[in-house]
Amino acid sequence: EGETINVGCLQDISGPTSSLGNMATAGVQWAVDEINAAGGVNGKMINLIVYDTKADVTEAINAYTRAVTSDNVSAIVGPPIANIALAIAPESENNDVQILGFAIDSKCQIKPDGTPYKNMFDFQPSAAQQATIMAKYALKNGFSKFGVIYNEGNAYSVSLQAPFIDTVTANGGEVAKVVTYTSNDKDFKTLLQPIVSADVDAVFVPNYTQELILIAQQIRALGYEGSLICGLDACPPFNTLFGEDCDGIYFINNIDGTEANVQAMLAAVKEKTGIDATNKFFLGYDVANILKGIFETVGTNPVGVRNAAEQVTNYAGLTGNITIDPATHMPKGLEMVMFTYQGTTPVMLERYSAE
Amino acid sequence: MQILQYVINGIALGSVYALISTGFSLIFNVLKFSNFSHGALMTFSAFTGYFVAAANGWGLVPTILAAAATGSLVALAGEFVAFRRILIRNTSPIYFFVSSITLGTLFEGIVVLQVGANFYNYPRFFGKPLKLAGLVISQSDIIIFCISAFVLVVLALVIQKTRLGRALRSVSFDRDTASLMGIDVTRSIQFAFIISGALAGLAGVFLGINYTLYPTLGSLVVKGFIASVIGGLGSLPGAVIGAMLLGIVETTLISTIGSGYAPVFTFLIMLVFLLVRPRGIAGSNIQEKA
Amino acid sequence: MAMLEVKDLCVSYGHVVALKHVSIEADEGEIYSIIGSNGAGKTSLLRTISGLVKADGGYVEFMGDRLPAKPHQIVRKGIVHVPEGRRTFSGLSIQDNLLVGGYLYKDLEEDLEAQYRRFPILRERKHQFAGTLSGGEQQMLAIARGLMSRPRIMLLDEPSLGLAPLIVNQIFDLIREIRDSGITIFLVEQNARKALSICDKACVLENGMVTVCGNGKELLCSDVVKKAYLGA
Amino acid sequence: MTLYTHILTQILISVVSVAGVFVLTGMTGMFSLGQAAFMAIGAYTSGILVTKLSAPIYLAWPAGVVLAVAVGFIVGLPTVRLRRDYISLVTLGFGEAITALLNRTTALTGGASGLTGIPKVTTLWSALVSAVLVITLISLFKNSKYGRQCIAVRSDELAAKSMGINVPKVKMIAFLISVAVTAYGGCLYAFYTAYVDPSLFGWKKSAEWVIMVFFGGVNSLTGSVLSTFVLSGLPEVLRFLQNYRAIIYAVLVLLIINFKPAGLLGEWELTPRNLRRIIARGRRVQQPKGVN
Amino acid sequence: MALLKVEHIYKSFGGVKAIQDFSIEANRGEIHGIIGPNGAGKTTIFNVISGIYPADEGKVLLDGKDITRMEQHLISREGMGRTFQNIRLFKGLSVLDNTMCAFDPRSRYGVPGSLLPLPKRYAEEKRGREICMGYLKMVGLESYAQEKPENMSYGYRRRLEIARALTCEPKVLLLDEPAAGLNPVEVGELTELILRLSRELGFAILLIEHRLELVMNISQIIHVQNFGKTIASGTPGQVRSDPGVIEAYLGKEEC
Ligand SMILES: Nc1ncnc2c1ncn2[C@@H]1O[C@H](COP(=O)(O)OP(=O)(O)OP(=O)(O)O)[C@@H](O)[C@H]1O
Ligand SMILES: Nc1ncnc2c1ncn2[C@@H]1O[C@H](COP(=O)(O)OP(=O)(O)OP(=O)(O)O)[C@@H](O)[C@H]1O
Ligand SMILES: [Mg+2]
Ligand SMILES: [Mg+2]
Repeated sequence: EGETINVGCLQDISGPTSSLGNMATAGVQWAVDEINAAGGVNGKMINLIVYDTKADVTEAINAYTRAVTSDNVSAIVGPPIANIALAIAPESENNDVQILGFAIDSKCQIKPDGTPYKNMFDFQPSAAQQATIMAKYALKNGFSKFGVIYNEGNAYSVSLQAPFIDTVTANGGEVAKVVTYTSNDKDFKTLLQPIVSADVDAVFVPNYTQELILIAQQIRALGYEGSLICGLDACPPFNTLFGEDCDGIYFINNIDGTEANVQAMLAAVKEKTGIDATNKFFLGYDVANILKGIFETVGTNPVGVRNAAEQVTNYAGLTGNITIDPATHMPKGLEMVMFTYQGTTPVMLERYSAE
Repeated sequence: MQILQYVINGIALGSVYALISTGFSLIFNVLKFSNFSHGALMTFSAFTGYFVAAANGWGLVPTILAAAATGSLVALAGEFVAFRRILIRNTSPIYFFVSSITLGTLFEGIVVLQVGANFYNYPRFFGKPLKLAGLVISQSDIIIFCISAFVLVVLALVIQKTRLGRALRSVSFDRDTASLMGIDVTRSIQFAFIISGALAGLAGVFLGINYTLYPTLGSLVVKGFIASVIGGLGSLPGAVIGAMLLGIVETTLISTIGSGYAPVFTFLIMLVFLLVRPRGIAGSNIQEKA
Repeated sequence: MAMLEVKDLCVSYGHVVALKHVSIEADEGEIYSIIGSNGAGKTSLLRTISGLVKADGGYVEFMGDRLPAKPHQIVRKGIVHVPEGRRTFSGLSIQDNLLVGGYLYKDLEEDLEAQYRRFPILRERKHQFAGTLSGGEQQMLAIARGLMSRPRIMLLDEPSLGLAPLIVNQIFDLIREIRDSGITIFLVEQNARKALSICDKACVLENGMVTVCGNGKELLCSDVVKKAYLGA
Repeated sequence: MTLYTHILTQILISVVSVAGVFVLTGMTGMFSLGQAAFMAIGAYTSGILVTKLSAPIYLAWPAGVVLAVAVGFIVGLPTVRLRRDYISLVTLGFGEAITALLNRTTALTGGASGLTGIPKVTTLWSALVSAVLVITLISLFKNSKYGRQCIAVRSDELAAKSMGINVPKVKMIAFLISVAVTAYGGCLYAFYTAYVDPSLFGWKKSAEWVIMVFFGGVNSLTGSVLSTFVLSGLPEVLRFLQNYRAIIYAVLVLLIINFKPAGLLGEWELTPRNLRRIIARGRRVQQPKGVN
Repeated sequence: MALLKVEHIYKSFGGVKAIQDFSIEANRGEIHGIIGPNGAGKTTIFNVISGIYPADEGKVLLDGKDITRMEQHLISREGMGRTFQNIRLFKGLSVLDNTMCAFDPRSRYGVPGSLLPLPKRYAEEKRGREICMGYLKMVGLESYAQEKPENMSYGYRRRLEIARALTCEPKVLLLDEPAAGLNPVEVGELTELILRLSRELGFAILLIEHRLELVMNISQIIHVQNFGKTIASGTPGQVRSDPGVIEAYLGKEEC
């Protein structure tokens, strides 16, 4: 009834994963500013309310409850972190407010019984898809013997390793050594030693940036000269943080920095805010714009929003062509971009889809 | 060879733990409480070292000096806001527990406020690791080992042999009576905090070099706690021995059963240890006299 | 002018009043004895002089000057307090206890030697932790530790507490000896007869107030004192 | 459900756990940094029994509590015989170990992704009833002979032994009661949020509870309850302050330590009788001022 | 059968031989004094008897039962009460609760009773309070029942220690320098008190004391310790005139 539409943005603004959350929030904000500047959604302005989950499950549930019960948001642009999404998922069953996020662990969207949580959506390729992309790419490019090191205390890391290993073994590759660590570990040398000794072609490292840096540094210190295959977390600014040449490090990204409209956006953001936008920015931007489209067609009725979200097809976003699968609430066949580094400069290799 | 490498890794890890646990033990020794703000203090000073020196392209030594100086100053300030009045009042240990944890939260909060939750990476201070007969030893590990050995020896000498050290020890038993001996109790305690703060700064920088800098870096202090339990609470040599032992045990566990169960086994070892030798390795056991 | 002058001192702990307008003065080189029953405030008086307790009112003057506030500053003036109940540093060796006693000075060889001569048992045990000494040994250590800081005034709170009769006699001899070496002594003692017989001046503290004052011999003969404190 | 019932329910669940910590820290003077790990045992055991084995709740919850107590007994065995400082460090190691175990046993616990699919059973009312019940039990305990013995042990173990007090037993009883209560809090929690993951139960959480106990007054159960309300509610009230929240919280606690050292209520209990006394006298009961 | 029978106990700490071959037999209603120079090992005897230290050798029998290797709290429950030379009261508990603590091990309700409002528990608490008030009255502290011991003066704290030891309902009471810090008048009162206790409660008392006016007046037998060894034992009169005792302990001067 009001003049504005409340939209929640539930992100880790503080806490260890805040760089992701802040970047996503900046993207959403950018989109909302654009939308409002262009006259809003059917004349109504979007009022973005940012909630800090502090990377803490309890905080997240509190923030979520506040958003849906007291601030009456029409939809939430959701958390980028699997654990947070997992915590909110059961809670979200009690109402109809949609959570449009980018948690790639399929458990965030799909209940143990195989049906989707009615309000949980993911707008980037699932963990299985991403892992498959990386595995297939690696195999195609001549790697055959792999080591894997992942953080068993981190849902994101865990969700990527299994599909990677499955894909590799199913397609004739060999996983010579798998080691796990916990979030408390900081010294990986002892863990990495067996991988280095196993003389692998490449090591799969599906970890957060900070751990990635430590692992990369320490594995190099141990004399390993092969490749590292990383997920989204080796995207820039990894190269600037790493402090050394990043040759031999492969990663995937949602965006392709060589594309014209992506470049234009990067430049505009840099000019206006001084931020070097990363993939999370673009994810946030795309989701906010998808939401705008939904509001424009079905209004803010939550059930309508859900149905419309399930129907998103071929939305041409900066992160690719998004088509949501109503059975999983995750995108179908979304492409990702494979990268590597030369020195510290990212080099795009090719676009790639899991199918 | 492999085993030797693990021992080397263990000692390297142990040296870092030793730097943490000596600073922690010093305060425990003097004031008989576990200073849970020690970790956050490490973070705070490591970040200051980073921004004051390292980020300006200055080398290792200025970074360490900046961090140690910050550590001392902040520890001093912490003593004033969190511990001074409790010490004067001579109250129960719970106050120290609460005070120190809260102080830690405060330090961490300030760090987050200033730098956000991002992590930072010190510039490379050291060259490539040394390779010796198939063994790999990183230069930072060697330096850390030397520094913690040096610090311990100096500290032990000061505490055991000097007038100041004796004053500190007497303060640790009975502050009122120590003041009746002409000892400025507040000064002595400040001195302990200054030293412990400097150690925190030093540990912080080396942790940062090894493990990157981030606001919760200080939670590694837990390892220091465990080390000092193994070594004997409050005993400085014990803190170092315990740290080395913990380092070696951890690397051994990691290389045999993997990292996942390592904390479980570390805990079990600690438990057994306490059953068999409750006072720790170097802890003295004065039988209480009625 | 009196060496130490306590003027109108009032002390309380929360709602417990320990001293009410206490005034006494002692001259250089004399033994000033304070007697009184349990809870009279004797310890509180000494603790106030040495700065461990803050007075609510009144003040203490030493050689005409107000005393500083903190105990460690007061010690520097030459006032040392041997506290009730020994309070030795239990985890320090005897030697370290003595050295801490002489914290203000650098050159302690001679002082140490003097104390060891006075209490040979301490020399025998010099590396033993003070906490494991017997009660009496600890008492000797406490007195010796007090002497290490080369005092001009000594506040002794029940120095004979828990000492064997033979040693008690020695302690009183020692107190006299210390006095003869020019040190002023404030002596709180339950052994009132002994205390009064060696002191120059004395007062009786009752419920935080000074009731009787005089020289030792007078008090020893006073009927009131006899009845209440000497058990005659 | 409104925001307020949500927050209130959460606070009441915290009250249960803090009441458990009160027995240990407030009365016996031991700090456990692994208390949250016992909460985890309660939460996970009951959660797994219900989700994986479809056990009824009236069996699953007691099972969670019993298992926590059994584990507590093993942890307590060496610690109750040691100096008090050790318990905080031992339980700290224990907490780490539990977190590691939960992460490791993915098949059972869901590992890092947490345990999902727990039915949402706890309501405001069941939380309220639980809190009241637990507080009643503990205040009875506090005023019983064990309550006294706990304080005696806190003050002087050797003298306590010489008076016939079985010191390790008293410590163990206090420890196990606190473990049981906290584990029960864990059941309430798991069946309220319907999701638990290992990161929820770190030592910071245990430390927070100790702070709450202190904040209310070391020896005051009602004080602990009161401060749980204040300190759990505070972050919500201060939500608009974003990053300053942690700092304000810390400063507040430090102020209390410095200027109201006995905590909110000190040793005073907020009982009807005491309240009536105040009203009758028309003034606050005075705390004796701290000495020297 | 003697109530307390200590047979040839030995105890040393490193090189310090604190007790060498100490034996004693004490019967109901008897008061035994133990005197000796400082560091002679008197307190150590108490510590061994009450189980704080294990004896190196020898045996302690209480009412015919061997308690040598028993745990401290069990020894206390067997009927051994003691006070401490350096007062050790429970901070944080009122005077009454201090004594209640000594009653608690005998109070007949358990963990369920302490968690639930059972009538048994209230009856027991009431019984305990009455018993404790009785003992407090005996030492003259009944009006201080709600005080905090840390706010009391030295002498009162000593009395409270005695009351607390009495609450253990001991068969044998060990008093370690109860008169330290009392003035002569108060020592007189204490003398009365101990005699009365011994008469009314009929336990055996072992008394360490340096205040001869107390120990000489009330002990039937006095044991003199020196360097861990018993150098004399007998009636006060005998001990007093023993040249060895005079040399080692009493000194020439009369007290
Ligand atoms: N720390 C304290 N807190 C509260 N009250 C105290 C404190 N110390 C002493 N008091 C009270 O102050 C009064 C005087 O005590 P003080 O110790 O000075 O007596 P005293 O004369 O030394 O007695 P005693 O001969 O028994 O040692 C007593 O009523 C005592 O209860
Ligand atoms: N735990 C211990 N460790 C080492 N030595 C000890 C210990 N306990 C007692 N001693 C030594 O044993 C000797 C006897 O001590 P004890 O306390 O029994 O003496 P005491 O006869 O009670 O003397 P006092 O009359 O002075 O109290 C002392 O020399 C003391 O130093
Ligand atoms: Mg006194
Ligand atoms: Mg003795």
